[in-house]
Amino acid sequence: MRGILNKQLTQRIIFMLLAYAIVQLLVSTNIINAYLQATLVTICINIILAVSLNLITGFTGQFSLGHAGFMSIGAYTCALITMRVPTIAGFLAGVLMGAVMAALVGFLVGLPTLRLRGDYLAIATLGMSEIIRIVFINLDSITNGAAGLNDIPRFVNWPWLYVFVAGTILLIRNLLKSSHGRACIAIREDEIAAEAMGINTTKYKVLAFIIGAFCAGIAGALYSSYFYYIKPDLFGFLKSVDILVIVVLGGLGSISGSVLAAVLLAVVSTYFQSFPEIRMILYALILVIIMIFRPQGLLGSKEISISMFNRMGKLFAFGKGEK
Amino acid sequence: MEQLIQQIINGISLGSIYALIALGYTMVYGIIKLINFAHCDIYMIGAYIGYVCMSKLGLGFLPSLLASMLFCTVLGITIERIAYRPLRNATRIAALITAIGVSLFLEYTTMFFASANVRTYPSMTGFMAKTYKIGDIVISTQQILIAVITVILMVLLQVIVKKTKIGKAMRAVSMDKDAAELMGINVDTTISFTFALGSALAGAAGILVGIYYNSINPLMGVLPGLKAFVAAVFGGIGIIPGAMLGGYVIGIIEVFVSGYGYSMYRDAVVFAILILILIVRPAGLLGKNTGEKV
Amino acid sequence: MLEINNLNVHFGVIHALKGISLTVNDGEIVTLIGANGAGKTTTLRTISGLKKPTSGDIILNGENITGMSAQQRVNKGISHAPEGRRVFPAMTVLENLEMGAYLRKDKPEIARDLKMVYDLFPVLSDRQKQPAGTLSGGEQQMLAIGRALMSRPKILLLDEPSMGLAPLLVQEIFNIIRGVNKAGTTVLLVEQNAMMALQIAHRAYVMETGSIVLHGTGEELLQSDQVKKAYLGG
Amino acid sequence: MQLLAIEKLTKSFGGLTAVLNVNIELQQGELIGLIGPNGAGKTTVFNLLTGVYVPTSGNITFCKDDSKISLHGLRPHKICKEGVARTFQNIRLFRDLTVFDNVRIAMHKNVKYGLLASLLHSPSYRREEKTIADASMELLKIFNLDEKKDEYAKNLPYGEQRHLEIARALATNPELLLLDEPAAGMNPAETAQLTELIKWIREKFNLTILLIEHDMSVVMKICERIYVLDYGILIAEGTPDEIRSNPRVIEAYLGEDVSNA
Repeated sequence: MRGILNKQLTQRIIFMLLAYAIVQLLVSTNIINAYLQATLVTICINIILAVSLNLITGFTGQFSLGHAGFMSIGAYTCALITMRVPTIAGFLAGVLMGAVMAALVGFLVGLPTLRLRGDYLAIATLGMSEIIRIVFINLDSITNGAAGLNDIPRFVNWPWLYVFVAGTILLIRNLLKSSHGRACIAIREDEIAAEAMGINTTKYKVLAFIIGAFCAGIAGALYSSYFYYIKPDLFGFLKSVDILVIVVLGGLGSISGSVLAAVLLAVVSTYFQSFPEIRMILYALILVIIMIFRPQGLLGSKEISISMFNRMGKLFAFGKGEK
Repeated sequence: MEQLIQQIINGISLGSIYALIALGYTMVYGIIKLINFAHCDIYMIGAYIGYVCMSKLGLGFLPSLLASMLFCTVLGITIERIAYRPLRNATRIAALITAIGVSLFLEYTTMFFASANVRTYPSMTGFMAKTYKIGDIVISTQQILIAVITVILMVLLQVIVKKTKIGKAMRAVSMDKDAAELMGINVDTTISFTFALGSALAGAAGILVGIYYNSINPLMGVLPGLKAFVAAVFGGIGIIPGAMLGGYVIGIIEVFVSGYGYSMYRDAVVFAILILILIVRPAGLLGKNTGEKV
Repeated sequence: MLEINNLNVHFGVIHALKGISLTVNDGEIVTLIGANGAGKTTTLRTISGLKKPTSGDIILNGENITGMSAQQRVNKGISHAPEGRRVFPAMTVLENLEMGAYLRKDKPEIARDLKMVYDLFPVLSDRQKQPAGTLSGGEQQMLAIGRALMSRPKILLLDEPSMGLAPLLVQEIFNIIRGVNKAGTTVLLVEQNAMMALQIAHRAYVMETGSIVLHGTGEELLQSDQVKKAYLGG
Repeated sequence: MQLLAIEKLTKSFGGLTAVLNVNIELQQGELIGLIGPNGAGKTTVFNLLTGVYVPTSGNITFCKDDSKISLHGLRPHKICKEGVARTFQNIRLFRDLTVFDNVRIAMHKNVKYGLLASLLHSPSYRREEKTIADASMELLKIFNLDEKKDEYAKNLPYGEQRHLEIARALATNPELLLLDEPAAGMNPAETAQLTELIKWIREKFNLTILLIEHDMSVVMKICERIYVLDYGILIAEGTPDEIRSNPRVIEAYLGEDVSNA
C-alpha cells in the first residue's frame, strides 16, 4: 500500500514538473510568442477562477453569479499596492493582500447564503458584485472611476503563474479529499441530512465562499499585474458568467473538468478573434448547443487522474486480456 | 411637496415599465422555475420593432404597439420551444446558462444587424407630445399613456390568469407538472402560453420605453432586466400582483435616489434593497415562506 | 377493457419493464403487487402516458392507445391517482376537484359528479374552500381519488393509496375503493399492502424486477406459499 | 437511568398547533415506540428533538455523563454532536455519493484534524483518514453493505437504502437513535428482518431507540413502551398490550381489526 502511494506521488510530481518545463521551454524558444502568452495567462487565470468557483458552486452547491466581484477586489488591491511599491516584494504583498481582501468580502457575501438557496442566492451574489463594481466606479479618488487604473507594473511571468495555478489546484483538491471537503459535498447533496449528521452547514458554506473568494482575489491580482490596465467594467456580470460557463462546461464538481474547459474555451475564443463581428453570436450559440446536448458538462462530476493514464498505459503495454 | 409629487409621477412611469417586464419574469419563474435572462432582450427587441414600425413603416403608435407585442409573443414561444424545452429535466444551472446564452445571442445578433449605435425614436407630435402643468408639476401625455396602458394590460392579465381555463392550467402546471398532465392538461401548450403572455408584455414595455426615453440600443435591456427581476423578487416571485407592486416600488425608489443627487449610486441602491429583502423576507413582500418539508 | 402486450420501458440504460403483459376486464379490481423497484409505478405511468414505452402495445377497449398523449388518454377514460397523492397544494379542495374535470364541458354532469364525490367523501365537502396542502395525509388521498373520479373514468389507476396512512385509514381507503368499483369503475391498483390488496382484488399480478412472475385470482395468491413468504410475512 | 426527558413540548406553526404539551421520558437502553394517525405530530416531535424546528415552548433535556443538557434551541449539528442521531421518513441519503462516503461523512463530527492539515495532507490527516475508513468499513460489514461500498447510494435497492440510512446514523456514534418509519415501503419479509436488526443493533451499540412506525407488527413486537399521539396530543402511553386494548387508541388509530390481530 505504501509503495503504491509513493509511486503515485512520484508520478504526480513528475507530471507537474513536466508540465512546467514544457511550457517554460516553449516560452523561452518563443514558440509561445507574446500574443500566445496572453492566451496562456488568460488560461491560467481562468483556471484559478473556475476551480475556485467550482468549490463554491460545484462542490458545496452554493449557486454564485458574483465571482468577478471577488476578482475585481484582488485586482484593484494588488494594482494599488504595486503602483506604490513597484518591486517583487510589493507584487507578492499585493497578491496576498488582494486575496485577503477578497476573502474578507467573500465572508460578507457568504453570510446571506445562510438564509438563501439556489436561484435566490445567485441573484443576491450578482447584486453584491454589481454593488462592488458601482463602488469602484464611484471611488474616483482611489480607483480613477470608470476610466480605470493604467500602467500597473508587470511582475507576472510563467514561473509565478505556475506556482499560483498549481498551488490553487493542489490545495483545493486536498481540501476536497478531506473530511472538511466531504462536509462541503454533503451540503450540496442534502443540506438537512448533512446538518443532522453533525455538519455545521453554516460554517462550511461560509468557508467555501472565503476560500473561493481568496483564490479569485489571487486571480484578479495576477490579471492586473499582467495586463497592466484594469477598469470596473471588466469585472461585470458578463465576467461572472464567463467563469460560471467554464465551470458548468467542464462539469460541476470536477476540477480537471474546469481545467480542461478553461483551456478549451481560451483556444476557441482566440480562434474567434479573427471574426470580431460574429464572435459573441457564435459564443452564445455554442453555449446553448452544449447545454442542450450535454447539460452535465464535459466530464460530469468525474475527474481525469494519473491513475487513469496508468490503466490506459497498462492496457497498451499488456495488450489484450489484462484485467 | 411639489417636487415630491413630481418624483412620484416620474417614478410611476418608470415603475410601470419595470412592472411590465417583471410580470414576464415572475410568470416564467412560477411555471418552470427558470430565471429567463433572455426576457430583458425580448423587451429590447420589442423596442426595436416599435422603432421599425414607427420610423421606417410610418405606422401610428397603437398599431406599432400591437405589432411589437405580436412579434415578441412569437419570439418568446420560439425561444422556449428551441432552447428551453429540451432542458426541462436538466439541472437548474444548465437551464440558467442556456438562458444567458439566448440572451447574449439576441443582444449580439441585434448588434450585428442594427449596429451597436444608439437609435433615436421618432419624436412625438401633436397630442402625443403634449405636457400638462399643474403648478410646478409637469405630466406628459406619454407618462399618462404608459400608466394607462400598463394598468389595462395588467387587468387583462389578471382576468386571463384568474378566470380562464388556461389560467387555471397555468397554476396547476406551476404546482405539479405530472399531476397536471394527468388531469388532461397539455403541459407544453401551457408553458408556451405563459411565455407568450410574458413576452407580449415585454414587447409593450419596449415600445413604451422607446417613446419615453427616445433612444434605444442593443444592450438597453440588461440593466432594466435585472431591476425588473429585482422587482419580481421584491414582490415575491411567482406572484403576479407582487411583480406589479415590486415594479412600482423599485421605480419610485430609483427616481428618488436620483432626485436627491445620488444618481451614480441608484443601481447600487436597487441591488442593496434586493439583498436586504432576500435576507429579511426571502419569499418577497407578498410571498409566503414555505420551508422545506422534512 | 385494458390490455397490455409485451411492454418494454427503459430509463436510460436501465431496463425497467421487461416485456410485461396483463389484462384488466370490465368491472374488475386488478391489483399489482411486488417489492419496491419492481416496476409497478412505472407500469401505471406508462399506461397513463407519463412515460413512453420503448416497445409494446397498450390497448383500451380494442383501441391501440400506445402513441397517444396523456390528455388523449384522459379523454379515452383513463384516470390515474399517482403515488404520493400529488394534489395541487395551493388550490382549494373544490378547485382541485374542478381540475379533475378539466377536459369536460358538460357543466350539469360535472356538478352531479362533484356531488357524488362529496357524498363519497363527506370530509372533502366540509373543506371545500380549504387549500389542499393543509389537509391531512388521509384527506389528501381521498382528494386524489376524488379528483381522479372527476374525469368520469372507465378505468381508475391507483398507485399506493394506503402509503403512509394509519391502519384505521387504510381500512377506510380500501372500503372506498371497493365502493367505487361497485359503482361501476374498473380499478387497477398498485399496492405495497399486499394483504389488503389481495383481499379486495378479483385478480392479481405479482411483479419482480420488471417482470410479471405470477398471476391468479386474489384468493389463489393469498394462499400461494411463494406470495405468503415474500409479501405477506407468513 | 434517565436519558431523555421531554416536558410540555409545544410547537405551533402560525395558528396551527402541531404538538401540544407532550411529555415523553426515555430511560437508558429502552426501545420505545411513537405511533399515531397521519398528521398527529410524530415527525414534528422528531424534528423538534433534532433541532430542525425550535419548540414554541417546553423543555427537552438530554442526560449525558451525569450532566443534563437542554437541547432546546440548539442547531441540528450541535444536537447530533451531543449524541442524538436520526433517520428520515422519506430516505435522505446523499444519493449521488458512494455508500462508503455516506458513512464517512457522518463521522465528520469526530474528526480532529484542522483545515490546514487537510489542505496540506499532513501526517495527522493521514492517520485519522485511515481510522475513519476502517471504522466505516466495519459498520458497512454489519449491514452487509461492505461489498457495495463503491456503489452510488441511489443505485441500492430500497431496502438497502433504509439500512444504509441506519448505518449512517450509527456512524455519528449516537446514544439515542430516532428511527422515522424504517419499515415504510418494505414488504412483510423485509420488515421482519428489519425488526430483528433493530433489536440487534440496540444491544450491539448500547443504544436507546425511539421509533415511529405504522407497521404494528414491528412496534408491538419490539417496543417496551409505546406513546400514542393524536392531533398533537398524547392520548395514551403503556406497554404494547395496554395500547392494543386501549379504547381511545383503537378509536383514533388502530381500528378493530388490528387490535384483534
